[in-house]
Amino acid sequence: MRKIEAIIRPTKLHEVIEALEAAGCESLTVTEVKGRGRQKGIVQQWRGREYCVDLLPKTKIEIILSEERTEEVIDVIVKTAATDNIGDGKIFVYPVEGVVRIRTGERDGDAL
Amino acid sequence: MRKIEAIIRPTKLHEVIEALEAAGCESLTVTEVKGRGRQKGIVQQWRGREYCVDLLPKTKIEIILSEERTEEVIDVIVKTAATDNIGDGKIFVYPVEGVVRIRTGERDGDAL
Amino acid sequence: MRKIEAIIRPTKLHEVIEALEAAGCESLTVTEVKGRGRQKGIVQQWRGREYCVDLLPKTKIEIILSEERTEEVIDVIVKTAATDNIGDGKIFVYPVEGVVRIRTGERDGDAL
Amino acid sequence: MTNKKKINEQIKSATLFLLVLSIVLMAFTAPASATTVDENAESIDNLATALTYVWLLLAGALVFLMHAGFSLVEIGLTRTKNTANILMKNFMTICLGVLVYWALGWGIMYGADAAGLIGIDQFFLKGADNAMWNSWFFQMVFAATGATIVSGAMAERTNFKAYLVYCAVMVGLIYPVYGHWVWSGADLSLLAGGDSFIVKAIGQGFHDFAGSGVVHSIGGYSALAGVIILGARIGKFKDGKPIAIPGHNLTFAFLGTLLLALGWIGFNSGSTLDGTDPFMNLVIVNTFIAAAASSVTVMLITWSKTGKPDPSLTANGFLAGLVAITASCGSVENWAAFVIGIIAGIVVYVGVMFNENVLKVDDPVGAISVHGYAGSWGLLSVGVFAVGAGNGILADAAYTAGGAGLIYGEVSQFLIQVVGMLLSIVWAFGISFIVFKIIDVVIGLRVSEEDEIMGLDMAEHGTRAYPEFIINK
Amino acid sequence: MTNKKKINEQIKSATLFLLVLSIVLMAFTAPASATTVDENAESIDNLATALTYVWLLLAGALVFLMHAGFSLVEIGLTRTKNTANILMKNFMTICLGVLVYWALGWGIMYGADAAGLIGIDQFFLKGADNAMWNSWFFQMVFAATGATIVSGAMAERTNFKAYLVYCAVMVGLIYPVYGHWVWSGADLSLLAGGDSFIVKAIGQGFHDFAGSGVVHSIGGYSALAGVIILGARIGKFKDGKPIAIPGHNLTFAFLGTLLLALGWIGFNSGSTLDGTDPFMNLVIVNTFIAAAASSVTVMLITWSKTGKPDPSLTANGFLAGLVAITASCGSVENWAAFVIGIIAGIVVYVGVMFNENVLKVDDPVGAISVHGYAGSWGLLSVGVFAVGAGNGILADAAYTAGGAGLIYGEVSQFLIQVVGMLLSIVWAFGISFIVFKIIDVVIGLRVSEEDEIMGLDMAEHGTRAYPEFIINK
Amino acid sequence: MTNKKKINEQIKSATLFLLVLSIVLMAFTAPASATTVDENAESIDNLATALTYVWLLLAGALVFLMHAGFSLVEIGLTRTKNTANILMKNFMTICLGVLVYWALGWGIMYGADAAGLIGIDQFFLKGADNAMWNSWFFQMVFAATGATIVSGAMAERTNFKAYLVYCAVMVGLIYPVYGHWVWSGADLSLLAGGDSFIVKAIGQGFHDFAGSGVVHSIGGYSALAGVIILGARIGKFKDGKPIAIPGHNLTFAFLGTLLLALGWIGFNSGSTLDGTDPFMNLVIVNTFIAAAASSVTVMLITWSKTGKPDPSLTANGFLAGLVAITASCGSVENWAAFVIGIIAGIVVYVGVMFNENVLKVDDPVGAISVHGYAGSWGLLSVGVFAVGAGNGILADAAYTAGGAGLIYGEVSQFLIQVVGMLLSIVWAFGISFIVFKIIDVVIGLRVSEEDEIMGLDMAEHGTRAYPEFIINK
Ligand SMILES: Nc1ncnc2c1ncn2[C@@H]1O[C@H](COP(=O)(O)OP(=O)(O)O)[C@@H](O)[C@H]1O
Ligand SMILES: Nc1ncnc2c1ncn2[C@@H]1O[C@H](COP(=O)(O)OP(=O)(O)O)[C@@H](O)[C@H]1O
Ligand SMILES: Nc1ncnc2c1ncn2[C@@H]1O[C@H](COP(=O)(O)OP(=O)(O)O)[C@@H](O)[C@H]1O
Repeated sequence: MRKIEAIIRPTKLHEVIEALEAAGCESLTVTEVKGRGRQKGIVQQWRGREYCVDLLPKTKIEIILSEERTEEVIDVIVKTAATDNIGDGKIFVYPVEGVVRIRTGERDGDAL
Repeated sequence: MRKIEAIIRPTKLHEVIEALEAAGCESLTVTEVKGRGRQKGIVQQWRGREYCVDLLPKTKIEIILSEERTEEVIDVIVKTAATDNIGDGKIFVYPVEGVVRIRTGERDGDAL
Repeated sequence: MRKIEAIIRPTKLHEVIEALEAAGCESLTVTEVKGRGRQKGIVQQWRGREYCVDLLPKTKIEIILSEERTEEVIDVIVKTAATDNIGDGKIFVYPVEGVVRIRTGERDGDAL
Repeated sequence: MTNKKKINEQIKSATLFLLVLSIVLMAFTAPASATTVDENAESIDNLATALTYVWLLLAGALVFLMHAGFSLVEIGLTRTKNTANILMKNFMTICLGVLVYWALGWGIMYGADAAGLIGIDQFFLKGADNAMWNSWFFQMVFAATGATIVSGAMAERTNFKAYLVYCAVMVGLIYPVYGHWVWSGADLSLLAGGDSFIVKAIGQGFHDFAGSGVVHSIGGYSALAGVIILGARIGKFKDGKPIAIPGHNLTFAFLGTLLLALGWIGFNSGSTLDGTDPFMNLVIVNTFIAAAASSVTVMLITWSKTGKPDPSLTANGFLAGLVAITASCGSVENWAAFVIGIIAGIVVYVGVMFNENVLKVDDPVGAISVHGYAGSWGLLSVGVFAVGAGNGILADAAYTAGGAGLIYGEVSQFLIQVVGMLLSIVWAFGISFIVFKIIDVVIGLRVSEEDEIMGLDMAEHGTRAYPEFIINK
Repeated sequence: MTNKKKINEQIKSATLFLLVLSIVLMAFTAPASATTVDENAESIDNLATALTYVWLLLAGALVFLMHAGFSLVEIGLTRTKNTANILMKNFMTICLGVLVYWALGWGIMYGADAAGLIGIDQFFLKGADNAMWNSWFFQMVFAATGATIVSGAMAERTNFKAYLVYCAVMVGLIYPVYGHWVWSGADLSLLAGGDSFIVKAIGQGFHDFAGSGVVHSIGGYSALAGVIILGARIGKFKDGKPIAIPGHNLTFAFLGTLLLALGWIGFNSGSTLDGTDPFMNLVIVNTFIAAAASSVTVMLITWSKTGKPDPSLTANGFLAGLVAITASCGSVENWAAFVIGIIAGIVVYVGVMFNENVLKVDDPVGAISVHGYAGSWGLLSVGVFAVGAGNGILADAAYTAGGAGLIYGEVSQFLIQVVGMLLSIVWAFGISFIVFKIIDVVIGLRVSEEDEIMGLDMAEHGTRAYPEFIINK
Repeated sequence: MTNKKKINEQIKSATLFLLVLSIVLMAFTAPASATTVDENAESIDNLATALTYVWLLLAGALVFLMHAGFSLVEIGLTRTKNTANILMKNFMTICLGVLVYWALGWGIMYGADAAGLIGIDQFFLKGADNAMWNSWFFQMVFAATGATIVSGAMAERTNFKAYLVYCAVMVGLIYPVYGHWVWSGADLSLLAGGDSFIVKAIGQGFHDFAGSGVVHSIGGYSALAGVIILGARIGKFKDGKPIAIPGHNLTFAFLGTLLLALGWIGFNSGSTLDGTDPFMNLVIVNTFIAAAASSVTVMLITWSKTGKPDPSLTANGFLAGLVAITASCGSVENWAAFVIGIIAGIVVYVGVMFNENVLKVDDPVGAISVHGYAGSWGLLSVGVFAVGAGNGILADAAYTAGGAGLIYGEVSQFLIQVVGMLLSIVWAFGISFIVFKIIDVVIGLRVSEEDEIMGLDMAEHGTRAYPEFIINK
């Protein structure tokens, strides 16, 4: 099993979720995060004084899925989340050693 | 070392924490997340119009612990977090390569 | 590739980010979390009655980086985030299997 | 004709001429001015009436704003998941307050008296004139207050429909009946009428200037009945020990308290019911001295108990001072207001702790203590500190407690205050207990455990108050 | 000298002495009192004027607070990312309102009449005296309201600069022109002047007591023009179906509604424009009965439609009741206010659904429905329920609808109300459509898609309203 | 008896009869009406007094609400972690304000004069009558304002206990002493009394209508002393360069500003201290014109400087306009108010930048600039633009600046304004500097670094203002 962790633009969240749903990938977890990468911070102002917020709001989507489906899902995310502008985000893939469904106690494959 | 990541109902958080404490597992990190799995979204209304919020609030608990303790802790969580209703959540297990205690710089086993 | 996950004091965030930047490590993701470890909860009061909040606010920094840079970055974090008091936090290291840059679809090394 | 006669004639005619002239001159000046003087007097009367109209409308406007104050205090001291529900409850309290007090409540409170117990006409403001509309508005904004107090104590677990029904009963019956006993002005009215057997027996009428009893005690002890039947919120007591359940927004709680304090200016000084009554000034000075003293007292108590001054209880302290002085503000000297305030602060703190530790009832906003216990103290305080009609600074006052208080060596005012206070408890607690029991059986007073955990906003209204903010449950 | 002569002299001198004495005495008493009587009469007049000054200043103060109410309602029903922008828009509405109504608006509304269409002097309050300053303040706080209504409907996507320009045009021209037709008091004034051809033709003057038309319809239909040109917010319609975009803070929405209700006390009862007019009391009673009835009606409708009573629409319902009764509150009986309120509740609910489902316009706060549709109903309600000048409870009223309503069998008042209502729609919608079009071409009415998604706070002001809170987009 | 004698007798008796009759008739008409006329005159006087009572109570109510406004502005412009502490500070400012101004402040300000410097009786309102209670309430709500201003500037780092002590000194001593010099009405009172050596020397009394100096300058320059001793918040300056520390809630900041503006209606027009003074209308018109002009000015400045109109500074601009016109609102023409407002806007913007860039002092809410600098400008503005007593639009005014301003070619009023302004700075800054130093030594003015980073809510009150919201530190 793998965990796909995609850091995307908050405004893209619903589009990505819909695309994932269409691709049969319904289960996921979403977290509001802030981040920085290539994208420079945004200049804000407060009482006439400018300051730079260098952590931009981003949204993290986590999906645990079987190895086989990994590439397909990555493609879906890349396609829907990209705007071709700096700040589109990244996808990270991690190994997962096990899954348990809390309700039933089922393990691994069955639990996904 | 392993990382246990449990996505549970927010209302179960305190029960789970207490049970973990009783089981000698005091250290953990908690994040508010939203997610969807088997559980359908909830219908809300706004100005007389219904709409479906398909991401439900969930709570993520992360525990880094030694391999041996993993099963025991999973059991504790499954037992206290289950309500037998859809939406109880899942537990994921990941490999961990190292730990450092920031205060002291201690590593791995000592740092846990 | 590795993922460094540092749980630090919220008040140390900006110092750590600056130090990381100085060390050439610009990309990262930040999440507000709550946690407990060695540090006891803080006593609060409400309407003249004391109660203990045992989850303290912490900040999680996630950095995905190449294996070689891992140690160096851990050192930077340990140095800037430590106050020598209980509650300074921990750093966890995880294996990463792949990275994709959403904007371009680039993979792995190129994507970092 | 003799010379003498002629001269006599001349004298007579001269006299007559002068007489007529005199009268004509009089008619030209005095009677003309007499008319104008009367017209002026009438204009002055009209103007005095107009001033009272303006005064009561504006005082009523301030009291109206208290509903915003109650909402904010209640919201501030409870959790986000019940916010929309609390807003709706308090908002509907106003709406039902207007309609029910129009249809029923006013008539029961101020309609023609029946046996000193209840009013029986003027429903739907039948036969109203300008003066009655004026009074109605001011009384109406008071009336809904009682229900709002109850709403606060029962927050976070009460069924919305059940509350609406109770609210209508409160405004239409519970509040106006006791109000009739005290404020109707009927000769027989149970607690204050000159022909009431109680008043005759004790020899002094009950004095509750702006409603420590009529409004606050009634609300507070009704709330007590409610929370007893309702039970505590899930998680409030653990092994019998009270657990803190922090509210979600202290800014709202304090803003609400300040709006309530503002409203109290209308509440107390407006209760002179007369724009030309100069004693509204004493009333207001006493009001603020008591409130400030009470608030500082609570702050010092919490500071000494936990080492840190507690914000929400300190705010409650201000309100308790206001509630207590509400009965006595037109009857006591400034220093007495100060003492009344200090005692109110002690009462509210001890009351909150007593409710949680001893009675084990769960009142998230402290309403029972602030309105019930401090209200009772307010009623008694008249019997202790009143200067007495016609005495000292109140020599010219049109309306004040008739008898002097205990500290001046008189007892009868104190006695009637005790009776009135006990009656407010018995009536409010008793009738509300019955009404809540009936509602519980017919509708169900409490939401399901599931709904309570989910929060009433989602359960009752399918919505959330702050949908974009990430809430930490 | 003969005896007779001497006696005659004596009689004459005695008579003269008495005459003089009489007059002197008169002079000493009556004339003295005559002066004082006149002085008293003058003092009474001055005092009545002073009461009106105090009344209108305080009523104006309450109306001023409505701007806080509008801001909070608008903020509460929209998203966090546009909050600072909405605050700035509403705040600048006040600032521009003051300055533009001083420089231009007042003169156009109340300056010397030209052809019944427009006022043409008193710009910059030239030649003002105490009475005019008094009126100006009260009228000024009204004037800015129209623009605020438009601001609400166009929230979350309008260019800030474009809005400022529109706001100035609204306060300086659109509002005062229609206001001149109705409230200027000029003989020729289009809708209410005795010499206006319309009034002559129908035989009755248009009655809009406190501005269901002048303030609310004008605002509402201008808003309609605005949102049509502007288009819906991104994401509001999906495949032509309206999507819910929840607002971010129901507490603010309700607090705002309560502040608006408070302001309405000044708005409606202050519109007697006379501190000694006793009918301000009837006005206020009607105001609250209608509002409460409307709010309960909307709550029941939403409850029956979705199974759950909807908070924000219920709050809208209260406002719709207030808007509707604004025209008729000084002309109808209490029961009629109740009926007017119920219908207002239906109107606002149907209006909101109609706008979204049929017209497909996007009005985040329901301003078009609350102020436009309910305002139109308010104007008509005068023609339906008015008691008529000199009748029944309004026998002594100084200012009320001249003719009786349809239910009393009279038609002319209804006819002129229809005309006035239609004119308010035609004028407001028409002129605003043109103005918005021009602004759109010159400045650009809508922000870029990118800015809209980012939120106007960052795009227009480089700031966020709640920078420390984690927002869930 | 001769015939002649008899006739003489007859004439005499007829004359006597007529004389008596005359007098009796007089007594029956004129004297009767004379009594009533006098009674009427007395009733009119009483009514005028009653109107003043009502007016000052309601104006005082509006001013009271300013405390909510101050709290909200201060909270809105600071961080969540200090919110409960700010709420408590401002709330205690009211409570201590009431008690200390009752015990001490009023006596020092309005008690019998000693050497023009200080009042020395009427402590605890000894000997108060209705008029004095009325005045006390209105003055009391003003008094606590000064301390609140200081609280704002010193937010987020001041020890709670130290603030309470300072607050008591402010209300009991610092404010009333300067107030005595200006408003006590004593012949010798330093800045305004006819027998004061300063006034005699310059030939004109100092005019500060509603307190640009007495309230705002005193607060502002005391705040300056405070922040200098206290130092900047951790993180405010980095290498000497000011860093933005955004506040947490712009909605609260704007709501607070609107509540302050509302309160100013009571503040300025109530300062006529007479419900029958028709010039309260001019006062209010000037007040709003200046505020609007100032706000628009600041918006345009920030717009041109950073390309984006800044919300919180624009709100500050409105307040600066209000502060500046507070001294001159009863002395100038409308156009002058407009100019005064524009200059106030420039003053407050430059002041904020000057404080941060040059003085390097940290004033999170801009209090020093808004109340101190704009207050000084307000005092001077009287000397520049005053029409002068008895001139033009102010011909009949009972109370206005005695001399005309510089633009009318007179100098003496300007001179005394300069003196009064300088004295307000010297007194407020000097005495507060000393008091803060003493407090710093005895109690410690600033919290520990650790507590400041943790936030004063946890450190001082063991609580958080928004415990359920996830905060992004
Ligand atoms: N190496 C990394 N480690 C952790 N988070 C990262 C890393 N690189 C990018 N991110 C996250 O992804 C977000 C988008 O990255 P960015 O570099 O701005 O996108 P892009 O590469 O498309 O320009 C960042 O805000 C950050 O949250
Ligand atoms: N495959 C997955 N990847 C990521 N998160 C998941 C996955 N499956 C479940 N979750 C998380 O767990 C939560 C509960 O899952 P759900 O399927 O509703 O529980 P259950 O399986 O007990 O019915 C979801 O809301 C989501 O946050
Ligand atoms: N084993 C663990 N698993 C998950 N999170 C942990 C673990 N240990 C520590 N943490 C996180 O690190 C934070 C700081 O840990 P703590 O033990 O208080 O620091 P220290 O070891 O420096 O005293 C905790 O609040 C928690 O969020």
